[in-house]
Amino acid sequence: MPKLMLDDPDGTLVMLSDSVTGFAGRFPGAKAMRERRGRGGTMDPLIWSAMAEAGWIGLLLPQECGGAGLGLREQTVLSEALGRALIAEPTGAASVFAATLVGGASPGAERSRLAAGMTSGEIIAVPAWTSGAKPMTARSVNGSILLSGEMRFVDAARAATDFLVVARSADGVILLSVAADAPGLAISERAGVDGGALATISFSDCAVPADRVLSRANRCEDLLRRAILHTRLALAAELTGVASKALELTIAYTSDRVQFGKPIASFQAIQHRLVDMWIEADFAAAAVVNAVDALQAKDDDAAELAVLAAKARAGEAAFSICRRAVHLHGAMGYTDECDIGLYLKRAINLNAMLGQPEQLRLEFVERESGYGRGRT
Amino acid sequence: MPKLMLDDPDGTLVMLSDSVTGFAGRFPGAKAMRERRGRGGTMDPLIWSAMAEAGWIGLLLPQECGGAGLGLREQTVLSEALGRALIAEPTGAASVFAATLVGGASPGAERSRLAAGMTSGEIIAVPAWTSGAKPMTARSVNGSILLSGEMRFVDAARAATDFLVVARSADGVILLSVAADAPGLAISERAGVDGGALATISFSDCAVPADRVLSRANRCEDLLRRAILHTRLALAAELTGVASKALELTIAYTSDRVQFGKPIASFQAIQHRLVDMWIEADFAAAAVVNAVDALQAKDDDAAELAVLAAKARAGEAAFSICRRAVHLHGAMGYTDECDIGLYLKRAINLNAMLGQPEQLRLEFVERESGYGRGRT
Amino acid sequence: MAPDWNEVPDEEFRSVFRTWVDQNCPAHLRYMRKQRPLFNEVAEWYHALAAKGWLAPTWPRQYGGMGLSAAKHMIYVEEWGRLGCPRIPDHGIGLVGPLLIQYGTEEQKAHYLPCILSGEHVWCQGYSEPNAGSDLASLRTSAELDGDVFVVNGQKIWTTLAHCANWIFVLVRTERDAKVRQKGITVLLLDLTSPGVRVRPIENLRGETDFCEVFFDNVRVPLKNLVGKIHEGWTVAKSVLGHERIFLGAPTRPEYALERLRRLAEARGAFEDPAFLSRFARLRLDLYDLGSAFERYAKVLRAGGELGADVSALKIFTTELYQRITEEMLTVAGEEARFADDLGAGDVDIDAMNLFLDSRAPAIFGGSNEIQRNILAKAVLQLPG
Amino acid sequence: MAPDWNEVPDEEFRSVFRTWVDQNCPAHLRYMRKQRPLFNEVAEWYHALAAKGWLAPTWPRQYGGMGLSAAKHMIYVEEWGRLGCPRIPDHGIGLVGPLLIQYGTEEQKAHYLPCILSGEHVWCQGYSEPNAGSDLASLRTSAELDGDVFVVNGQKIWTTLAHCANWIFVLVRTERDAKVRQKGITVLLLDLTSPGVRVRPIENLRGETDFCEVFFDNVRVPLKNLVGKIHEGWTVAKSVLGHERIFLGAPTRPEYALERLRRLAEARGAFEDPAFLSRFARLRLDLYDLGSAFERYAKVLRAGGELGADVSALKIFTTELYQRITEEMLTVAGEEARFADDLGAGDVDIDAMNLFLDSRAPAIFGGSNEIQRNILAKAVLQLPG
Repeated sequence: MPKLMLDDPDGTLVMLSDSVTGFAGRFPGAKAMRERRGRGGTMDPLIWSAMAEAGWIGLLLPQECGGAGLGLREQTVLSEALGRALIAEPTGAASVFAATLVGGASPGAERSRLAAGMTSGEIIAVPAWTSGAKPMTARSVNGSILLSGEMRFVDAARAATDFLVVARSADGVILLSVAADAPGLAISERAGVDGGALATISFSDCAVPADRVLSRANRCEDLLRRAILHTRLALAAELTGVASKALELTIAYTSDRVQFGKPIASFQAIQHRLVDMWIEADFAAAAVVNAVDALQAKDDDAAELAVLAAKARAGEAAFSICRRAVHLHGAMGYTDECDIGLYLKRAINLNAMLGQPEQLRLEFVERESGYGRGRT
Repeated sequence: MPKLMLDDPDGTLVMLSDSVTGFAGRFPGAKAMRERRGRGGTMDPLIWSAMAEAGWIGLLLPQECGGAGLGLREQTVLSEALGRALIAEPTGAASVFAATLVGGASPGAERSRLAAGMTSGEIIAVPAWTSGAKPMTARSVNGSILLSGEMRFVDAARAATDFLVVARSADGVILLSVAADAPGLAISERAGVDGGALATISFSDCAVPADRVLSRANRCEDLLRRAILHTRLALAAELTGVASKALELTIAYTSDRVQFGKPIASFQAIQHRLVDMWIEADFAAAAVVNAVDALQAKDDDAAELAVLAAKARAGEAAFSICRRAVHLHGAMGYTDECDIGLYLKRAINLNAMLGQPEQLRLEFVERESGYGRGRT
Repeated sequence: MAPDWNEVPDEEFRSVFRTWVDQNCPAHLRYMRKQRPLFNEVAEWYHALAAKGWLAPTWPRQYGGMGLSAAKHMIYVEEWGRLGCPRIPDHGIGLVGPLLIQYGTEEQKAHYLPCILSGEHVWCQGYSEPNAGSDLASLRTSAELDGDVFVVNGQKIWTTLAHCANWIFVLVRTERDAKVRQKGITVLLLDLTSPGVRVRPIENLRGETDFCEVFFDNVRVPLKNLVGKIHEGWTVAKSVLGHERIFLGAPTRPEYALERLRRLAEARGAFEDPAFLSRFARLRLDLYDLGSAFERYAKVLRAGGELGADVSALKIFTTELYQRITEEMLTVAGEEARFADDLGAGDVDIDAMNLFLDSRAPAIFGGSNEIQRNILAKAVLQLPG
Repeated sequence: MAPDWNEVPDEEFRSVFRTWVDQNCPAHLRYMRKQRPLFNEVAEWYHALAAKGWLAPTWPRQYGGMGLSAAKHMIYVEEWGRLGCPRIPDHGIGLVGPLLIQYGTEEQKAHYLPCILSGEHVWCQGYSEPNAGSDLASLRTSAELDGDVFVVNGQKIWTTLAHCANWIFVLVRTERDAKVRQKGITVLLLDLTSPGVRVRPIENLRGETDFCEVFFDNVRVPLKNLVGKIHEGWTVAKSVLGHERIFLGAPTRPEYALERLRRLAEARGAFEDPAFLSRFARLRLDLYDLGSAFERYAKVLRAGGELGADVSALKIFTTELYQRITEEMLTVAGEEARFADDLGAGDVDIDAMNLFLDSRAPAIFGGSNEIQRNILAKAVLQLPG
């Protein structure tokens, strides 16, 4: 089956991937997804702290602030394995995105507090950076910062201990952390397709101590850009895992399921469809590896393109493979009891996060050749 | 196989369709296409006059000017049959388009001359109405009309005796006929994909007697609109014929061709592809019938929509069925000796004439709901 | 007896029917989100139709039906859909009724038909089994004759709305070693309140329970509940579907979904994007042409003809179009495609995810699209082997 | 003997190779419209390569080749493509050479290899027959041993460039009733100037003649022209393709076609249309990702590994992408898609129709994409049946 073919001279990557398999034995992904849905979308704190214990949260935090000092290769392999195992925790937002923001923040007490808490699992820091109807503004009053505005698409808001908030201040864009129980902060949640919940957070003169600022002005935008880059890569890897595993389950099911005296996977029309699904998954894996290579080659422009391509390819592959996987599971596939539907729902969520394929492709050609530039 | 399901109470339509089959026995379509290509694209006058003799040219001319008094139902059945038989003559341009223009022209000597000549086959009247680089203008000088400008995509220009030219004059748009050997008229041809030729015609102070004017001002634009409507319908029918016959040939070939001890049409992946091709051809036929019905219901808006849909559907179906047909003929399909490639080339030509599917679909939704209106 | 509607001109019938339905179908039941409401949820509409004598469009008039021709029935279904009336649990009306009318004894007809019209009996259909999906003839639920009682053992699955039914019309195997697998199958009418019956609802991808598993553990069914002849139920089971097959391919679902897509796209300003417009135009034309194709088959019925196997083309096209439209809704939704619940679009809510998930089903049920393609390959294209 | 290029760092080799090729490949042969030029049309480039010792990249150095590793060979092919060099009739270099080097006698090697390098022998490959396309083992061209001479009768088809070749490397059946169809097949080297040989060129959809039929009527072939063992040619025939299989899936053709599409679209202002841009972006990303996938297989070769059956994925993807790109060209062409000849686009001519028609071929030849999918289903996905 399609695999991420990354160089792994000392076997670290295989170990990492195997550790996820072991973890999934204790915390089966599909079961956890159904239970989370039953709780109205709230994360299971036990699972997250076990993930922290395994060293998976904040993997990208630099060693200097207590991180594992591991890089994007490791995160990619981890995310792919989590996708395969359907461990549908908010790894993209609360680990990859958050760690990139915190890791790139100005050194200081707040950064250290967050980094230490994230790796230990005591702090769940969730980025809130997509503006809603009311744009986020920050103004300084009496040494505090008053936040007002609205942020959308915030993952795991109920479990968060801190939000990493991007706001516009008189001095430009700032990044700061806000305690989840800060007064003037209201969370309103809606059900996510994969059983999680997505919140809109309203800030209304929410007061934050000034020492909570993590980064200021121009650095902020660059930090955000990098966080998006890393998260898109991680999502692409996770989607690749979802796609490969959905395909595997489908091959197993159709090889097992007998109709008209033969396994349905022995019918040529089904075989060719499975082959097409496999090619898509294979290409997704290759695109992810290409993105990892490009990021390591330190050519920013090339890396941006490669990540856009990987997220677009993996998202499209996962969504389309999972759709066909559900269909090939026949009536079983249409039931909630069968895990394959959960893969589809997970794929939809991750695919729609940080840009659907069409949007990413347009961004790619604009960035590469300027086509479409200046359109609204 | 997909058929046009039109009411045929007195059997006229079947007779018409059968007469084409008989004709194709005397003038096999594929042979004629290859010969025409060998002649650099020039029509075979024998074939055209035999078609006129059969009563097929100018079918849409009203009885009052010597036409058969037959209608769009008959033209549709005829065009479908010509498509099936690959009788790749310029029926759309030199019969349907021309007859609608001439039939709708102001009664008079010139209209009668053209109508009589078209039905007898002595006159080949070819519309020239798509402006090239230089727009067509007409000005009156000494009782003559002087034409200047350039017209593109003119079918069968070498064989034409008269061109039906649309030009802008001081009094608005006029339609007039121009003798093909008029001084000041130059024909430059390029090879067409299906072995025909397409001309650009340059007029440079080309003098035409004033009595050659067929229609003036507002009536002209309406006439042109109707000619396009009728021709699109006829092309849709012809494309449906091309598609159905290409599918039939492919079913025959794959049922006959043995690989790995079985006819390749017995492999399920091939079967399902043939079924998808059949569905497309079936839908094309239904769309054409719907357009005929709509035109007969005399609701102009509904008829325009139905014809747009029919040409888009039939063009897409023919192009895509013929592509797959070539592929399913294997290496044979890639040779010029095998007729299937001629169907593909014919489909490309007819599909690209008077609007490709994408353009027609956009026109449909704009006309139906106003979407996209005002875009360039 | 009811009037002979077939004597009434089409447009008059359409108008009479539409007016009455529009006045009598309760507003809160129109355009329901649920594709398959339970009996209780739509009971008032069911009883209203029954009282008017319009519950059973295709049954002969002497049994309390409307006796509609195929052409008139098309109008009935079209207006029903146009007015957004809910689907009612219709296995009694659509399957068991016609079955008994064709194969039932006089006693069976006299007993069961009125109970269907009154809503006393709510029927479900026990065909599929865990290992007999598209391959129906391989079913294993058995019935052994013990005196004048069949003893039924086994399991059915994908039994639509069994959890709100009290009777099941069930295919059982009465001969284990029949040489032809289609032989030795029998049709029984089985009271779901009998001892030994257990019904387990199955939740679907949308979180609803359209269908169930039904288990039979030594369930005793009187011999008089046999329909047709013993061992020859295959013919009975297969014969039930007549011209109704055309409705599997009706454009209803994609039509509804495209309208929702249009509303969503308008609210999101997507029509300003020519790339979306181009994709929308393709879907719109697919729907339009599906209408033309549907009309071609409807014409055959109106002319009194029979439908051939080619009608499968409609089923394939309509179900796959439905899927493509709902997939486009998720694209238009952008990041909002991450939500499970409905999306606001001006003054309406668009159930994009609900429709997307619902669109997975029709391509599977009623004979998967692969089976339909197999049928077309053999029966229409007459391909070898 | 030639230098051992494998000792040279990749980038240095790339640079040396590129510089020399750029200086020595005649300008009028670059970016030829013809995919398969005849020997005469490219003879000067063939001889220049031979003189430099760079004609046979993969042959061992002792036979006059460059002895390139798979990794170095990839560079050779990449630069060749990047500089727009024409394809040369390469059956001698790519097939017959490696075959003789592996299975030939010393005498055969000494005689034939130099004749390939000098261009004296131009080879073609006689595999396919009218009833043995993808199903090669069912071939029927026969050879009967008459003393020390084989007498060959039968017919080959799709023999690329046979009309400009003077030798053919041919698969024949030497045992008629072999139980396993792959048995009883033999490989012969056959002089096309022998009496009884007739070559008939076949015109293709583009009006060119890439391939021919070759007829054998009692053609006498000396026993010494046998390659490997008699009756065991199947192994020989199958073994020839090594890592070169990766080039069937190289992005070269779609890359070229996309560049042409870009030029055409720019000249026509199509990039102003977001609907086109959306379709273009998909094609661009498909090509980009094909590059990533190609690299994944190239890495295996560079690391000294062997390619598995999974490399078929590249062949499928690249050939179908090539088709989709050229179809888009016809859409952009609008009404100009009716022309057979090239389309003006600023200062260049775009051969849209030529490319569209050419793109029909690769999905058929070299094992049709259906066969490739069958292979993947069995060998990679290990599906049953």
